Amino acid sequence: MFNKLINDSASKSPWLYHINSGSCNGCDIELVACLTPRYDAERFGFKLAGTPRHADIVVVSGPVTSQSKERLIRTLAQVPEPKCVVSLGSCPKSGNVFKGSYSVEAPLDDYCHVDVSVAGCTPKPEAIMEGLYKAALILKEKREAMHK
Amino acid sequence: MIQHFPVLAVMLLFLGAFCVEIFGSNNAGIRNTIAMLAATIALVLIYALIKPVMIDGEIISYWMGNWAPVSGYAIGIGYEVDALSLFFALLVVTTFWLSGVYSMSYMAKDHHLGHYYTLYLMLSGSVLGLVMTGDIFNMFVMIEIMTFASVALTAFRNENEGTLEAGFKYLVIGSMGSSFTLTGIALIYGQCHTLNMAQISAQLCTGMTPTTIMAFALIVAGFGVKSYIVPFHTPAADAYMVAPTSVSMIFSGMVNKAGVYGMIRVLYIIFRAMDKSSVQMLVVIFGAVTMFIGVTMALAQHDFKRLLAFHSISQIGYVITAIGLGTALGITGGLFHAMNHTLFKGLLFLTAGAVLYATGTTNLDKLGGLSKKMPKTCICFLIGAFSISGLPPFNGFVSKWLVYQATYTKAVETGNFVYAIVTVVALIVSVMTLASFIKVTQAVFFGQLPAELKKTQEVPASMLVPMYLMSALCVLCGIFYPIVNKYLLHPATEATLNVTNYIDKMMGDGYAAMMGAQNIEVAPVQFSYWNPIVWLILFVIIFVAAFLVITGSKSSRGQVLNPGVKYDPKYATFFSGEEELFSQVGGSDLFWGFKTDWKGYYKVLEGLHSGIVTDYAGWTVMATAIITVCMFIFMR
Amino acid sequence: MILVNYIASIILIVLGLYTVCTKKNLIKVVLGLGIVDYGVNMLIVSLGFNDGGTAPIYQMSDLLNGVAPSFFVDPVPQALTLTSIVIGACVDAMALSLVIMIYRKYKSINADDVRRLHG
Amino acid sequence: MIILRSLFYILIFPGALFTACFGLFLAGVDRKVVARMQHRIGPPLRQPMYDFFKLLGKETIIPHAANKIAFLGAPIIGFVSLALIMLFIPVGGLTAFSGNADMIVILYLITIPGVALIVGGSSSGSPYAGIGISREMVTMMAYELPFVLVLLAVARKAGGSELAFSMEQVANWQAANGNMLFQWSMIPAAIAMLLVVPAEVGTQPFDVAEAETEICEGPLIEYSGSALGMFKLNSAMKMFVMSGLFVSLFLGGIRTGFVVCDVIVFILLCIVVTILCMSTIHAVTARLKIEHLFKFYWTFVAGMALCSLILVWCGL
Amino acid sequence: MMFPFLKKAVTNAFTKPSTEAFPCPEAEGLGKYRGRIAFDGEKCVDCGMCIKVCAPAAITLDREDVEGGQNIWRTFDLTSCTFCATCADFCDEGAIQMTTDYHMVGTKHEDLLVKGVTFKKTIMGELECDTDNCIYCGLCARNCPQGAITVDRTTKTWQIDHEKCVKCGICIGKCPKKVLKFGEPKPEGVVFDESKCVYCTLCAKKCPVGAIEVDRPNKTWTINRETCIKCGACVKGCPKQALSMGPIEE
Repeated sequence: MFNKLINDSASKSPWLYHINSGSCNGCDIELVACLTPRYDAERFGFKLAGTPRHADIVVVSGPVTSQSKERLIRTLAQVPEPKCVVSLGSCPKSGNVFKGSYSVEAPLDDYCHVDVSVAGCTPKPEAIMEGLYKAALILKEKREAMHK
Repeated sequence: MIQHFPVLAVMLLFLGAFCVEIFGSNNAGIRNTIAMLAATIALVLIYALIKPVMIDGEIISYWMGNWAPVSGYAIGIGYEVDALSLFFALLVVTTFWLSGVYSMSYMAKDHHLGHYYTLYLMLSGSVLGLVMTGDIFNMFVMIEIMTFASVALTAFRNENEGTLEAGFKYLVIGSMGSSFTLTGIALIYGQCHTLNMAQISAQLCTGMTPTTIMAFALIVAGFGVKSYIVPFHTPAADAYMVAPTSVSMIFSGMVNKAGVYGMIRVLYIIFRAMDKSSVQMLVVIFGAVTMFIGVTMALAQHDFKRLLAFHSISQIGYVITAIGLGTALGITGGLFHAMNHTLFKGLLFLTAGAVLYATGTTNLDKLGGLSKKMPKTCICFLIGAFSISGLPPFNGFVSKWLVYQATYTKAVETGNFVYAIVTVVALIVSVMTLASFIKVTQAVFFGQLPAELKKTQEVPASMLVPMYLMSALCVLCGIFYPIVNKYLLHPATEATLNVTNYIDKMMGDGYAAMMGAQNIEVAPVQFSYWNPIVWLILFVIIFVAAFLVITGSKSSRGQVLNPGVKYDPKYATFFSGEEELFSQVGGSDLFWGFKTDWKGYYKVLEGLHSGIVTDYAGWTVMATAIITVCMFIFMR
Repeated sequence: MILVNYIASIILIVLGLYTVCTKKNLIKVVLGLGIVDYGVNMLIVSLGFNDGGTAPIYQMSDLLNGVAPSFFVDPVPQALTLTSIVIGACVDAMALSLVIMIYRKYKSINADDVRRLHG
Repeated sequence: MIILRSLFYILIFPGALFTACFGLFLAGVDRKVVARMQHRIGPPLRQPMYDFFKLLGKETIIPHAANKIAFLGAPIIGFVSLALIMLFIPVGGLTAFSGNADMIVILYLITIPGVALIVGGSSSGSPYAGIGISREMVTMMAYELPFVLVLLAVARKAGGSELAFSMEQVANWQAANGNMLFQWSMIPAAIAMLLVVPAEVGTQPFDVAEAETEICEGPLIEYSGSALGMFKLNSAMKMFVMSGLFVSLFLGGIRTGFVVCDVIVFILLCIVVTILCMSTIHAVTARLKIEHLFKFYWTFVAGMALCSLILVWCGL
Repeated sequence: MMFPFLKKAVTNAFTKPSTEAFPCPEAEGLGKYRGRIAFDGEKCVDCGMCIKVCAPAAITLDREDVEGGQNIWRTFDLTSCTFCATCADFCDEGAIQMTTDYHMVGTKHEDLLVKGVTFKKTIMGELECDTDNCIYCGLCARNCPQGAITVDRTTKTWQIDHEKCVKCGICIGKCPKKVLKFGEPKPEGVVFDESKCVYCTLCAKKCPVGAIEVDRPNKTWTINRETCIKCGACVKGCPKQALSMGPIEE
């Protein structure tokens, strides 16, 4: 009924779900730093959600260790459409310094389509905000595509 | 011709019991037909009485062997069916008919069914007789038969765990109660030289001598034991749990109602003690204590039926509190709650029986996720659970609504703060009832299905039919309350308060005036109740509005895969990414916060329920002593 | 004189209640119940006593020649006692059969052991 | 005509639509004020509306372990009962449906959204939800005692000799002799009610049931899409309903000439109450543990309510 | 006090929030923030040190033979880089710089790659002339931009000034008889000047690959040509300028 409104609001209230697949917590702290008063991601409606069911944007940090790979795939499957995946920092995209180790199955792209990747070994909160904002816009396109 | 119906019904049931014992002990066909025939005819006879008694307001009085009273003295045994008796008779008849239908398939697997149906018909006949008799000793004999039948039925499945023990305790406490009643009756007879209730109440108008006060206290204690108020409630909790479910449904629907009927008859009509505020206070305190202890014990239970048993005790507490108030609104609320309790508690026991029949256990920690396997039972259970916790569209809400109004109006009129406390306790108990039924819902019906219960099927139709009937009644009584009030509750309340009419009908006109009996003047029940029909339209309209909002958004809906297949992770339950494993949260690990805060209270309470027969007997004697002492102080 | 009956029945009732409440042996509990019952029966019977009254039976001769019946003892309590005795007997029978089966199942008739349903 | 008027009442003015929109607005105000108190800009006021419509647009996944009817029916039942409560609360002197003793009806209607959340959560078949509903039920038990005491105190104060439990009587009494809040004997009850409101709505310090960090949103764990949208709408409407109840119970005395002004005054008071009791406490406290919450409500808050009941009972 | 932050919260409510409005102004005070890598192809001498020291192996090479030399594409994969700036430290030519640009957000992988090309001429020997076929026409002398060639038709002499010649290869193109060509590239390497050296072993220490051994007591200096990567670190490090890069014999 209110399709135009629904499509618009898809980009205006993106809820994040953060998966830590073996990260050194550098990126995790930076992500949470975005919600602090200084950077305040909540201005754009970003909110950390507790379960993948409530999530729109899944933020993955860490070099996809073999332990967390299976759980990562299952959790990503449980997120309802339309969804975006944002890789935080260099680890998810390439495994960073841990590349080639026995327990790292790094590039996240093998397991899901990464919409936005934010580079930086601990990217700055502004960069994360920029990445999330871009992901929110992608969400809107996905919602319109899904709606047609 | 209408005169003979009450006795005919009772005699028919006893005759049925006798025939079942002779013809049906080995042939199932004959046995079932006789039992159901007797039950149905009794039902029809009692329902036929509604027109004359309830609508025309006439009281049926019937003298056994036509021994009418000679020169003002009642000689024979008289049956007197006024609106109050008929109200309870209807409850009794409906309950045992439904239990009969239910037990057709529920008891099929048991053996010795010949004895079962004999006892079942004896129990029904005795309670029906108790409710309709006008003679006090006849009432005592009916109580005895009721106690025997219930003890035998409790211990029916004697190979199960704990049945013999429950039966023995029930017998000990029950027969102590009956002995008190018998002593009371003896003292009454010593004073009034008659056994007819109407004549006794007429003679007692002049004043209460010490013997009559002692008799009054003992009879009240005796009926207290029969209606399982707190100090006497322990055998009930055990008996309901171990008895076959169709029997525990009769217990909670009929047997404790008989106790309540006895209390009303004694308090209001025979001794007319309810105009004294101190007696009212005593009864209300007993009711409130029963309410509170019943529900707190229920919260700590691990067994489905034992939880329901403690809830019956707490709901009877509601009824006793409402009746103890002495106001017309209180009696209406109490009677309506008794009726509703029979309906939703019967329904809940039937669902418990269905769960027992399908899975073989009622242990809350071993069950879970049955709503997928037994959807119909789950719906009936939810209706029962919501009506017992008093959620608006159902009948529990209306009667609790009346009870709160009654207690708080009483508190304001008499300015007595205790009634305000009782209102608060009643409301808190209602929330705790809701809590314990949420616990059962999560532990038995929702939550996850354990592996060994994979093969459970829905129960056969003949068990479902009574459930549907009762849930329909639950909903209808809630919504069409004004009709129920006009035809059932109003006449019953009038009958309770209008003692002179009761005496005149029985002993011939003018008798009451001659003896100087007068009624308790009570303000008529005045309240307006929001029109349920509007309520219904409200509900439907908004339901449609909400539905539009949901479907309007054209959201695609994930399907539910059949549970057999390896689940696509998208539809698997979220276990923080783990593979789905069985971890049922239910039964004893709910309400953790509440239990830790009340640890001290629960340690004491569970200590008191020690399970030793002599302790229970001790309490019975102690409580009777308390009642007697209070009566002597109050009735002076 | 009648007072003695009442006192005796009260004593019997209290004695019975005492045994039920304190004795741990289930058979003694059943006996206690019996004693309470006998106490009550005695009370009922002694209630109907009229001093100097005879058995409530009409002589055929009195009826024929219209002699006024002699002073009767009140018959109603006697009827009540009959029923009460029968009931007392049934209670004892059932209680003892239950105790026997409890012994067979629990292997003991001490009240402290027969307490699986508690809490 | 009556049907049309009651239809208007049900669907538009104090009923579903008004409560929903104003509830979302109130939730927006709450989030904005909390943000400002944490020294950050905070989301725009219409953020909850965006959340709601976004959730309508998302896919609704029904887990295989869930019982479909209860899973989807629960949010609607919650929505329906919340819409009904508003009909009994006098919005600026105008009550859609009033009858005798409708305070108890309100008391029970307020438990239905809680029960709907619980049934929804337990029907989703997740263990997190199991823990969530256990906490939700304990919270309900916790705030019920003070809530009942406050209602009884107000009813007694407004009732005078003959007692009617109705909101209309409270409204008339307040119209006659000033706000209930300004009676000194009712101040402890007002404070108790102010503490009950956040517990019932489930805002920060008392949202033990939906703790997104510990048990991942408790009962709402398996919900997504439009069903979750309905639940979020329910919690927003609960905010409006509870603050509306507080205003009508304690601040009903301010009465101007016409209805429109009364409604606006009512709305402003609701906003003030929300900011006062929900946002400030949310901004300065952390989440409680469940047994602390229960102990807090049954000792401190219930004590306050009880002492005002006793004061009223002695006729003060 | 029950709510310690109450006063602070209420005062916050009325003061201006401390959030920077998005698109926030460039974060200032970044100072030594290690953001996006800036790679200057020209400065790079393709010594390969950066690749060797890069922990996450974020730097990749691909060589592309181009006429007259080799194009070396060096790509820095920002999504694999830890921004530790070790490569920048090791790059003596300063070809790799870490800027303070933190806007490293990309939807496609290409957005986050930093590429740079260094053209490397093939090192050719000196210009030689095949005197017996040369007809001494003087075309090469006239076209040489640096004027390094002098031709005398009369005395049939052809000289070249090696310092001036930049090996641009123009004269080869002009010569009608195609007699001019570059000679064999003389291998370049570190030239050791016996006189200046004081055997302080500094060069040995500086050499990243450890190609130089210096024996102080018996004053010997040896270099291992294979391992030497001609990075010039020893030349720079030698206090006495005893070492220089230049053609070496062998």
